[in-house]
Amino acid sequence: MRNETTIILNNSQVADDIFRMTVKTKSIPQPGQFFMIKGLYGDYLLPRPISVHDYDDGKLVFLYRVNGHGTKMFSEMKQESAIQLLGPLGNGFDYESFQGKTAIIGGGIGVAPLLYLVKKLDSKNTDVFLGFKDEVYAVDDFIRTGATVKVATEDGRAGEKGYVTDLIDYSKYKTVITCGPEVMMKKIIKSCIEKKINVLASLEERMACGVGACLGCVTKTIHGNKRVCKDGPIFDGRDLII
Amino acid sequence: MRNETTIILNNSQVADDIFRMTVKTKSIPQPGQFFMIKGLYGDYLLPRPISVHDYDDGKLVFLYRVNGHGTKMFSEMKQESAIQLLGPLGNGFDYESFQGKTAIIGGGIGVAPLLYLVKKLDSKNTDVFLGFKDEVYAVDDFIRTGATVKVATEDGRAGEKGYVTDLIDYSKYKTVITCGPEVMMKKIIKSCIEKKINVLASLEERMACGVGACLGCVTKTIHGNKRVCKDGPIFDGRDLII
Amino acid sequence: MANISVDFLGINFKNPIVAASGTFGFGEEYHEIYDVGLLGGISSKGLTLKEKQGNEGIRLWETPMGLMNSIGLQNPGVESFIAAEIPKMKKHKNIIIANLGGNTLEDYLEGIRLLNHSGVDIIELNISCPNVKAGGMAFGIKAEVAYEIVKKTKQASKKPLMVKLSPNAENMTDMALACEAAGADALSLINTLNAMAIDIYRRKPVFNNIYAGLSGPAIKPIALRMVHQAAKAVKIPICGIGGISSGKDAIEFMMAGATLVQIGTANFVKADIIPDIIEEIQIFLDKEGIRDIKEIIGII
Amino acid sequence: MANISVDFLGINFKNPIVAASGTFGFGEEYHEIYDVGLLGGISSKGLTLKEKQGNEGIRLWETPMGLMNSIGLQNPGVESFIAAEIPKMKKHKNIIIANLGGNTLEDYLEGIRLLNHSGVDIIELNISCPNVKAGGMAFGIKAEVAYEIVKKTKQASKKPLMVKLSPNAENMTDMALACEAAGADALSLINTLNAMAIDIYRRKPVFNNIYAGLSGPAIKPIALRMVHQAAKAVKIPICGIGGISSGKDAIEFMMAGATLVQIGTANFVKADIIPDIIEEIQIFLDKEGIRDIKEIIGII
Ligand SMILES: Cc1cc2nc3c(=O)[nH]c(=O)nc-3n(C[C@H](O)[C@H](O)[C@H](O)COP(=O)(O)OP(=O)(O)OC[C@H]3O[C@@H](n4cnc5c(N)ncnc54)[C@H](O)[C@@H]3O)c2cc1C
Ligand SMILES: Cc1cc2nc3c(=O)[nH]c(=O)nc-3n(C[C@H](O)[C@H](O)[C@H](O)COP(=O)(O)OP(=O)(O)OC[C@H]3O[C@@H](n4cnc5c(N)ncnc54)[C@H](O)[C@@H]3O)c2cc1C
Ligand SMILES: Cc1cc2nc3c(=O)[nH]c(=O)nc-3n(C[C@H](O)[C@H](O)[C@H](O)COP(=O)(O)O)c2cc1C
Ligand SMILES: Cc1cc2nc3c(=O)[nH]c(=O)nc-3n(C[C@H](O)[C@H](O)[C@H](O)COP(=O)(O)O)c2cc1C
Ligand code: FES
Ligand code: FES
Repeated sequence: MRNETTIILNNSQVADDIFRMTVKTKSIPQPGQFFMIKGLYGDYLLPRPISVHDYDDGKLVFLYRVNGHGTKMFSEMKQESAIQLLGPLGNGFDYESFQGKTAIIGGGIGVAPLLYLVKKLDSKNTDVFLGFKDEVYAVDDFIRTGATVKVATEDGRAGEKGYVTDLIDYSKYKTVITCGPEVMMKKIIKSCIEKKINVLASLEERMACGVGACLGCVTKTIHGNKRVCKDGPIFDGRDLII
Repeated sequence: MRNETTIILNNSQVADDIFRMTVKTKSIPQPGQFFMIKGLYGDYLLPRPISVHDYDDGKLVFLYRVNGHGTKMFSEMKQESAIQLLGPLGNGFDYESFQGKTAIIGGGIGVAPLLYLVKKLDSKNTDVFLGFKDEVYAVDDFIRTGATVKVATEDGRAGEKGYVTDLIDYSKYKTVITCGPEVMMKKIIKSCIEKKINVLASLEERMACGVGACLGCVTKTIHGNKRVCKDGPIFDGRDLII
Repeated sequence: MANISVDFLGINFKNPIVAASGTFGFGEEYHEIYDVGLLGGISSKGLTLKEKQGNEGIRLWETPMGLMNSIGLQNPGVESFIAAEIPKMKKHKNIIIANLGGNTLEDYLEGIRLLNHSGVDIIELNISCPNVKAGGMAFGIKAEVAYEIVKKTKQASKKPLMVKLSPNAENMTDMALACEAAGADALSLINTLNAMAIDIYRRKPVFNNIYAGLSGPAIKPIALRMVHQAAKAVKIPICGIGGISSGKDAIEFMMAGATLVQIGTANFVKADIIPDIIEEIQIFLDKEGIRDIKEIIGII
Repeated sequence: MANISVDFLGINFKNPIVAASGTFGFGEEYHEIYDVGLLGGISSKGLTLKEKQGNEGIRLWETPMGLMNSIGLQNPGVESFIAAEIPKMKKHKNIIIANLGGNTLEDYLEGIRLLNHSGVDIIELNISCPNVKAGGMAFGIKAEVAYEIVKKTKQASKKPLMVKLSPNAENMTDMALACEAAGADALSLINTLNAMAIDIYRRKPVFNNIYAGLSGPAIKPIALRMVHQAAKAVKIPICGIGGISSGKDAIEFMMAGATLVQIGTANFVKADIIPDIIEEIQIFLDKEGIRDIKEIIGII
């Protein structure tokens, strides 16, 4: 883990409010980990947590949605601008221990942390389900991994019309991985627990330190408060109190 | 006077710590006036006062020195970035009333407000004296106005070696205009008052509103406190208490 | 479109936005940028009985998202205000609030007597000024001291009296209660927070008076807490002040209990921010389906 | 090179930089980023006698150049701190400060008795906690209340006792004097300022406890003023805290009278800011020709 000041190689819009930023890094991240990032001259105080979307040979890719002021600032940053990266942070996916067929379910910007994971998995054993409200993004990248990819959009403009959760036949999977809106993740975790399938979820909480020191980002689990930044962001669904 | 959000056409370094920025504007400024300027996303609160260095057909030029954090931010701004301009502000030079031969004396970044003034004056009646510590800048632009230009540098790397004030034969002038470091301006004002020559100086003070409302930028004059932003920045040297 | 006019002390404000004392002069300068008639009201530059030249030395200092000032109440005096400024202010058809300071009870009382016969709508009593009799500690620190000055000024005042509280007060709840008990018709808060800056190269305080007043977005969360405390404590209406820089900020203060809000330092950040703020409030209410801004006042 | 070590309560700090309580855990996490042995000292996460799970709901909220927090003292309890954390902290060879909170006098005393037999160097008494007996008003608001708790804890303590003052105190000068009179060996200040945020869409306070503590650069000018007030009032040494984010900020606090300074929120802004700050202090002193940092302490 390090705090480095590095440079933006590329930062471009890929859909309404969705951007893709490539930065140089000396760090070697694992799927499911994240970085706390901040432009060198932004008028906001705290770095923002953003997941590893992709990584290859010193090039780290973020996929982010313009949410509030900080991510708006990110979207204004130009190529060659300096950026501060703290990371890689968090536990990441212990993907080498995944057994049997795996379903990867992403909703909206929740697809961000899943691409690099899918790249590390055996594509024959991996089905990817991506849900969006209207516009889709990153789908091509998932397809290029060789995994089976299914898409749903709420307004039906791409893939199936409806919720991504409706596409899944849980009985086919030994492991389910999810990241997306809280309601979606809760629904998936409940289904998996009922069906006794392993389920891992990537959580979000407001963060300050990102390293486990401030106790600002805790989530309740059956083992007490856990820090999303340090003990997570990946949690076993059965441990969560939802 | 207006507050407009406009765009940077060019922003480039012209010497160590000295930058030249061209912006689009709808305002039509007078020589000696200034604008309060601020990048749209800078991490500082108040706009900074910067003089009109040059103006032509909707294009406004600033010449600025990186001093502290705000001007450092200015220097980081890229072409096409949005910038907020409040102005034109201040009284400016009443140059149409200047009589006889005029000496224009600038020191360091104090040369900034003088170029557009010199452009408006009769070049045959105008002598320009520019003093720098070491590196010189903007000199070519002054020469191009057709006025007589004399340069002094403290380390002698261009023009005469020494202080610009040593180059001036006050007896030749009816009016003297000065902008530069306080010590320089004080010396010039004293000389002019002694010799009964009209002298105008462009002052600097910390500003908040820039429009005369907050009373933060006052300077003492024989007529009581005067606001540098509204009653100035150009003052008759005889009114100042120095 | 949602109604954004409010009633404050029986006076109709076309919107809840007032320019804060000391940041807007008497309105003339900003009128060169936009029609200041758009505002609900204007609180005048802080007035004293006699003209004041204000403080020497540096008067302004920027801090992280804040501004320190030590103007020292430079102003033309109450009489000159009445003669020269009120007539100009009257043209803009907004509510005129006279912000009045002083260092002795006598100064305050004399100022009020003059203002009683003027065209101002409300007197805003600034009790953050140092009390010369009490060794220079401001009137607005101890509730007992504030009670006395408010009681006597209220008796003298023919205009509605709004007392402007200092965040340096020992206890905001007690202070608000004391001012209400003393007869204040309304409260406005907060004034600037006592703060300090040091020039480490000169090894001297930046300001001649050592301490100066902090304002701007930096203090907003503190101001909001204090407005909420005061609003919970008293029944008289409240004008919220402190770092408000957007329509959302203004809504926060109103939800916390303010009927009006004042905009100070934000005017410097963007000279025409007040029209933006009024528009943002309107948009927020319309989007949220709130028909009348009065519905949200004090809902928290 | 200028000497930057300082003596504080007879203990040698290799430099005046201490990590602020609650922002640095027990140092382990930051040690993954840089050698925390570089610091002068570390103030532990706020401890309570028994383990605490802390507050529910949102715990962090960003404000303009500030941070609001409502962690609620989540911590493993004093005993677990002594058994599990001190041995790890000892490895880094910096001074260990145990930050101790509590809601009753008994809690404080019991915590101190346990710490007396531990390897901590200094106890930092956090009196910003709500006093359950006094209806929840913090111990650190009224000087008389603080006097009582400091007097009794000092009697119980075998370790040097540094009292951490709340900026919400009614009067900083009186508070500092009361703590000194009660026997405090040193003071640290400031803790976070009471503040509020509202979620205008949900029409609810952001924090379950309504108010939360404000820290970060936004509060620096206020903290500096309070440190200066306290330093002028008392003879015991002072540890300055509040928004310090650079070597220059640290120098300002030392000139205002602090012997040590603590870095809190700035650690979040740049995880390895403390080594930068130490370097900046060194550079400043060398450039200004100051041979020993002690020469500038309290020069203003
Ligand atoms: C581990 C982790 C990984 C993430 N990965 C991604 C990603 O790959 N792509 C992406 O678009 N987003 C991701 N997010 C969410 C992203 O961090 C927030 O959208 C972002 O912090 C919002 O900042 P803002 O300034 O735009 O919003 P504002 O609302 O202005 O932010 C104010 C404060 O709240 C915090 N905050 C607001 N929303 C969230 C949120 N949803 N989660 C955490 N903090 C929040 C901010 O960090 C900031 O401190 C991730 C969050 C976490 C915790
Ligand atoms: C009427 C006027 C015209 C000016 N024209 C020019 C110009 O054309 N080119 C140029 O390079 N500079 C000019 N200056 C000076 C310029 O405004 C300052 O260098 C600049 O404000 C410094 O800001 P900063 O953030 O870099 O410095 P910081 O020291 O970080 O600024 C902190 C605060 O102090 C104020 N401040 C600091 N130094 C000065 C100063 N010398 N004058 C006024 N305020 C100051 C800043 O505005 C800011 O509010 C002018 C000043 C005035 C008053
Ligand atoms: C430059 C300046 C001058 C001020 N002068 C006065 C004054 O004369 N009287 C007064 O009551 N308040 C005065 N104030 C305080 C403001 O009216 C307001 O209470 C304070 O700045 C907080 O609001 P803000 O953060 O929106 O600026 C002044 C503030 C500033 C910044
Ligand atoms: C997340 C967080 C947790 C904190 N926890 C404690 C604590 O447990 N005990 C304490 O005395 N102070 C605590 N503080 C206050 C800090 O130690 C410090 O006094 C305050 O934040 C001001 O300094 P800063 O502006 O440098 O952060 C906490 C502050 C933050 C931001
Ligand atoms: S963000 Fe500080 S503990 Fe997680
Ligand atoms: S800057 Fe406000 S009066 Fe000049």
